[in-house]
Amino acid sequence: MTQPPKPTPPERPARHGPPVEVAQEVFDVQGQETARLLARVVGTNALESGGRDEVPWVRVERERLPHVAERCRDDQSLRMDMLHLLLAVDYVEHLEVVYILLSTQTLRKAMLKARVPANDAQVPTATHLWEAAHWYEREVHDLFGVTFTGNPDLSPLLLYEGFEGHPGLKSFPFHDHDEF
Amino acid sequence: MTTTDQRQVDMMLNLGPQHPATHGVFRMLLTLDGERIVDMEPHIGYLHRGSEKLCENESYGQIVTLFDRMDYIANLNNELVFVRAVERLMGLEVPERAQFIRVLLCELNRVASHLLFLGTYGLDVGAMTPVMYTFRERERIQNIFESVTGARLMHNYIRIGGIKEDVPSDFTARVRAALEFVKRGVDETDRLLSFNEVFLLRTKGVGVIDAKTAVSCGLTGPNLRASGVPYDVRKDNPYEVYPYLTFKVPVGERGDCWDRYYMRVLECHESISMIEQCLDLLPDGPTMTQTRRIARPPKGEVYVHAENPRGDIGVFLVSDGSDKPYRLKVRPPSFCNLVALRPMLLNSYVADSIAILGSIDIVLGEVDR
Amino acid sequence: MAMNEKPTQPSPLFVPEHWQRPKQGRFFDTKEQGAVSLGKGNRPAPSLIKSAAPGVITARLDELAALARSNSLWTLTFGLACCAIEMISTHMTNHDFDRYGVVTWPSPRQSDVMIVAGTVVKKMAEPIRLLYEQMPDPKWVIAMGSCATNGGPYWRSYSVVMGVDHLIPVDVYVPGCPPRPEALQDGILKLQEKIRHDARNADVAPDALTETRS
Amino acid sequence: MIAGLKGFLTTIRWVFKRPVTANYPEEHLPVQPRYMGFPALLWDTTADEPFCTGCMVCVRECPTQCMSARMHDNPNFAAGTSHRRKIIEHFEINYNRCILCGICVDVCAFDAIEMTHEHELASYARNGARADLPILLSQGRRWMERSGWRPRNPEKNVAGVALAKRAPATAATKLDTGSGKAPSREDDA
Amino acid sequence: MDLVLFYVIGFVTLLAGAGVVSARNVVHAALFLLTSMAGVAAAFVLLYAEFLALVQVLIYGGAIVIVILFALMLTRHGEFQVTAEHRRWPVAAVASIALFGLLAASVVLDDRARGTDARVGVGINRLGAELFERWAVPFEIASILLLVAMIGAIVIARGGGSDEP
Amino acid sequence: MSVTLLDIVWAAVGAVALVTAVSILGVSLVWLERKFLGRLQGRPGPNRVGPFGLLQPVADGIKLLWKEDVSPGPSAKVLFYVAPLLVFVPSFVVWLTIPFTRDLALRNLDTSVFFFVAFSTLSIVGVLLAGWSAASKYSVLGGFRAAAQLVSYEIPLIVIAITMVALAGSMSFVDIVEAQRTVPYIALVPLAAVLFFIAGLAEIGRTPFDIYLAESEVVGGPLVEYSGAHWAVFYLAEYGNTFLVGALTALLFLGGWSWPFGTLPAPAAVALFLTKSYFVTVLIFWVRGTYPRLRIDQMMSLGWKILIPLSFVTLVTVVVQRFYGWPSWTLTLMSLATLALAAWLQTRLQGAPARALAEKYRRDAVVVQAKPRLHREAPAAAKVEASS
Amino acid sequence: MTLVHFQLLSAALFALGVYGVLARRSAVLVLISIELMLNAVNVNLVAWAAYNHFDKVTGLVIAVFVITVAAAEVALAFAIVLRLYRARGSVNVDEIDIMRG
Repeated sequence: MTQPPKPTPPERPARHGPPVEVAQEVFDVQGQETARLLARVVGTNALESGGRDEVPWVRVERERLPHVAERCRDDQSLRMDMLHLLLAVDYVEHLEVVYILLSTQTLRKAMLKARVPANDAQVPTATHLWEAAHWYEREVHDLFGVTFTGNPDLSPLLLYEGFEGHPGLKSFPFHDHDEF
Repeated sequence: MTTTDQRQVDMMLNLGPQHPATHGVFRMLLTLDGERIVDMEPHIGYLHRGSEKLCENESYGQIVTLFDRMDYIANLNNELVFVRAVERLMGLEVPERAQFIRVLLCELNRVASHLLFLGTYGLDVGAMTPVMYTFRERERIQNIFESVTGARLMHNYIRIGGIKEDVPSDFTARVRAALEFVKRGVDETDRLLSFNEVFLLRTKGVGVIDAKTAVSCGLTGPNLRASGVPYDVRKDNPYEVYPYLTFKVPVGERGDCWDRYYMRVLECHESISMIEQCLDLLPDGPTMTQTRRIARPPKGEVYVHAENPRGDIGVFLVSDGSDKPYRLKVRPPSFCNLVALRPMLLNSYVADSIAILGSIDIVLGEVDR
Repeated sequence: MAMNEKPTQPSPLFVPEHWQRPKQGRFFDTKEQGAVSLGKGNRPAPSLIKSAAPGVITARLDELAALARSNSLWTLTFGLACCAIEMISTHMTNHDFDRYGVVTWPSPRQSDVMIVAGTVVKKMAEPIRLLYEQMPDPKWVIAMGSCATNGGPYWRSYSVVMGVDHLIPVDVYVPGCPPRPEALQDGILKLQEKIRHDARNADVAPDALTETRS
Repeated sequence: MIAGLKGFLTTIRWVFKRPVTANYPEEHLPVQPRYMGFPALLWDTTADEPFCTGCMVCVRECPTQCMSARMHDNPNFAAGTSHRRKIIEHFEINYNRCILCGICVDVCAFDAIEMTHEHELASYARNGARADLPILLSQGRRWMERSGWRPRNPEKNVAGVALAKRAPATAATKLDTGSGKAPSREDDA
Repeated sequence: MDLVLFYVIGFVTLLAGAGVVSARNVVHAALFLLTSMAGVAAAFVLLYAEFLALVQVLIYGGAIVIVILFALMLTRHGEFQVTAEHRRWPVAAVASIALFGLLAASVVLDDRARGTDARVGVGINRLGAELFERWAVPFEIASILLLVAMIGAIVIARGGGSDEP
Repeated sequence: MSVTLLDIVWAAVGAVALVTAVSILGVSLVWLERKFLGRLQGRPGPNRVGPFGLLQPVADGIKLLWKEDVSPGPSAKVLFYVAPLLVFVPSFVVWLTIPFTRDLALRNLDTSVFFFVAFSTLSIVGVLLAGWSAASKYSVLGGFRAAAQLVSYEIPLIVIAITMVALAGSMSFVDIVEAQRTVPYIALVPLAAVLFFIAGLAEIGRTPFDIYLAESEVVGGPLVEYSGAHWAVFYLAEYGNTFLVGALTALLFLGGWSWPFGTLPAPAAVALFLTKSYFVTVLIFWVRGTYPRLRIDQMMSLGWKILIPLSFVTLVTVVVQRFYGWPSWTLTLMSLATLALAAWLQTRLQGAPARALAEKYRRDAVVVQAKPRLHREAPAAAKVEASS
Repeated sequence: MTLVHFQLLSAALFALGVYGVLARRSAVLVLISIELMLNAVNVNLVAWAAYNHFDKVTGLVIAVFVITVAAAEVALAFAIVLRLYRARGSVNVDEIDIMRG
């Protein structure tokens, strides 16, 4: 129960914690069905796929990302009419751009992922598909420096003009000053 | 000489970041033609606190406090969605009593949030009394929160694997007593505002958004339902103990400000009924699973979403197996709702901009995070 | 409530001497202490009345003015984040700020007090300073909550100002996250006390001397 | 128009009711028993020393890092009146930073820290609400007195009980002297 | 005393009038006009025409000046704030001084104007009766004129899109 | 009859007395409003400054006088400082002819109603200039709104005043009040009273017509840049005007200082008159505590499409009734009928559809039926292995 | 104080109006100056009426008509000015030369 006092870990504590478990990826019934449909829609564009619970994911080439998303939107069995979330994850050597799509009609969810090399962070825009994409893309551009080619206005959304760096990145220096 | 609607007399009007009606620090740049809005440019980020980045540097237990402060009107709902994400990643099964208490408190929080909306929306359209009444009833809900969680706003109550501690013994009686008052408060607002002729003038047919645009903008929650899309996470993807509750999901059809307002009035009633059901069903038992004190979810990623008072909140969590998340991304409902502001706003009056913004019910803490 | 009633019996529990330190500088119960160390605060701008009347009268008048000012603190309608909700609560029925004469005005020109309720981020810093400058003298600032005081839970964030006193002078700090409405009311009472105190001791303060001489 | 008249009736009704407002400095709206005000350190009356051993777990777990602590060897342990080897020497909480989350209470294994009801601590200086050890202890003492606080884990943490488990005879006498001691002066009321 | 009042009033009126024609800021000019009108209204009071004075205040103060201000403000102040040079002001000055001289001479030389200082006021009843009996037709015409003017003003001001007037 | 120096001195004294009296009345209204609004909202209102918070407006006033007076940089300074005067002076000049009792008035003009009409329009110039000169977008917007609003609502106000003049057959307030000795005009022409009250609300910019001052839209409108003493002048003028509307309504419709049971001694008469005026102002505050705010275009259309036609209808009915010498209850009947018609139309066209819609939403909500709760059943559905 | 005083006042006001009409460039100012001239006429009319040289009422009635006309004129004129401004972006009378074709 008592934690022996130990110094605050200076770096990511993963390596001196217990051995890292890896979560099992299991689908529920809906997820399996969605995965099947998604696989059919994405077709040969899929590089890799997986998922858990009700949300399957598919990794595609970044250039194909909007295209695949459009097919998901227009497909009659999926009808992913809402861009639920657009985000980026920084795995230091590459970034990953994730679309989470949702259908308000078939109530299915799916993720589309694309790897983006950190030194050439460019993805085609999806603003022509969903209006919501515009702000998401601006935000990701703010925080991760991913350029969405074709987005009409990538000016800073959350950050102010003149902010240097992309704070979402792991490489961004973390503010670490102590008041005491 | 009512020459207020002139052509070609454009003017830029800067609303905010400090403006009494922007619900915090939202800023919009309106291009006016007389009193008519011809263009609008929203500016956010005046409350960008970097929560998501902070989350990567705090342990899972501490992150709950950050989620409290994200949507600072619906704190418990926020806590719940994050905690559920972690629990799902860890594969934890939460005791039923804890689930019921969670849902009960979340619904109470939904009522509190909607009460705040009803009041401040009245304030936005110029009625100064409803806000006083709704806050009075809201205070009762906050008292209950305080007696359960120990805090009025920032509860830090829902923990990974359960809840912090069981509810006090007089909880059921207190909630029932408070609900009576809350019902009265909602009815009072209903009487005072809903069908007031001036209020109808101000909100009917204002800020209309059709279902297609709404979905494309990512509008969720009561705002989307007001446009006629019956999408509700509690119904479509039920979590916790929502499958065991009977409730109605009110759906509008016009998608104007009044519909959005009235959806919330109706949802208040629904939430109250859900709370009563929860009280009836509340089982005995433990409120916490036996877990390690420091949560270390296995490596993997998970997306969990839930119905917040403001819409569909989602948490995308990437864990690398340590006690801190590798990446945490929130789908903030207010952020997406705000995208829909522009289509609603164009070609309306300046005064409408306030009514429309109010009807979307944004919380800047969540928009900017 | 339990917080405010004084125990009639001396407590059976006590802290022995060696756990205690000298009583000065305690921050609880400032009224008991007599000498309150108040911050420097804002000096009122030279007003019309002040320039017309000699110093002795203005000293008395200043106290009158301070009395009036402290009872008519109009706040700027201005909420930043979470604390704003509790600030609104304080204005609402159950706590009713209006009892102290505290009402909100939307325009900085008509307000005396700025309650910084919430996290100040760097993007907001400039507007806040502008607002503060737009307020006419004399003006006061209350930093409400830990975010406004020193960054609070966001103290490590890249975008948060570590306390609003990096931007504008703050008179009263109200701790809490968010402070209960009672705590904010306490803050207002402390501010009133400070205003009166400043006026009473106007001749003590160094800059007040030069002002009356001129 | 009918709706408007209804509204008039709704508002006028309240004129004839008593306001729900509390007149703050004189009255205080009820604070619930579980309310989490600012944390304070508790006092083990059986050993005349704080519960806190300065293990730093709260300091590390605090999201805002508003605390600092230092421990030293406990003289009472040497004297045999306490089971705590180490005891807190210096403890400071910056209440201005505290976000009242209660994590410190959760993580504390010694029942040493508790959220009191104290919350009206407005001050004139940025660090005006810094509480050092004496203040925290007197706060905690006041809290124990008012709330009738009971330790959650007395066998482990209360010196009297813990010692009694080890050597029942000596601890019993200690208990008596500890609780029977008269206060030296009234303060912190 | 009356005479003193008259001089005060006259002085104010004329000063304000001079302000009207010489003000650089057009909004100032409108304000001067308001002052001048108030002076004229006061002169009406001196002439025992209270009703007319009130009409003067109502129409000029309440309507005309507001319309002027409204128009000024709507037509973008940047354009208006400073209307710099007075066009051919020497000519205008000479012309107006000559006109004033002519009028003054004719007035002063006119015997009829010099006699008594007894003024007679007209009661409002009398005025009303006169207006609605003897002057009924012109009155109606005036009201029609007003109506037409109002409609015309609305039509002109609203106008179509970009067509030239 | 010639003006003497003494006259001027007396006029000055009278003016000072009047300004003082009206200021005190206005300041009392500040307290009354805050207190009454507080009670409407279930809170006590100011209660810590003096007994019952009575000294609250005094404290506010002293504070405002001592406050720094900011003039914004780019504004036209002269206009900026003239504007408060232009608002303040007309609102007090109007009081010249308001009789407190039969004999207690600064000037009992024969044309006092017309005097009020003439001078009440002047303050628009001040508001417009205030909005203009501050050179803030909000204030410009507010100034335009104010001018449009005040100009349009002048018309129904004047028409109703003319109606009352026609009813009483005199333009003097004293005569109008004397004519209501037995039956106050509100009983004869309730519609006119309602219209006058509404138009009066708009004239003084009170909820639901506080569009040009709207806090949540134009943050105080024309006054946004004013501070300190200048702002206090506006504030005072606003409350003076509020009381003016109360007093005028009392004079025109509630019988002023008269009551049906004979003549009152002068102090009692003044008290009665003030009571009636306060009653009307409390009504104004009550409206403020109940109603939301209209939008500018809706307010204009309310003014032009409803109030002005209705006020002309009232005028015509009154004139017809007077001309043909019908008994006065016919007037009441006509007036009430018009009022009822308007109310019915409003409910029919606006309230009823909204209620029907609300009922529909309530009825047609999607029902989610509860699953029976099995013991120890996991909420999540059965799981299968991911097939990737 | 005789009629002469008022007539002189009227004459002076009129002359000022004439100066304004001749000298100012802005159409608005020209209109304002015309208002001045109309007022001068009114003063004259009322004065004549008061000093009993006309039929007592006629002067007043005509003054009322003058004010009416002035109001109508202002409304129309400013409508035109607004139109002009929107069409040409200027209200200087010198620049309004569209009639020249």
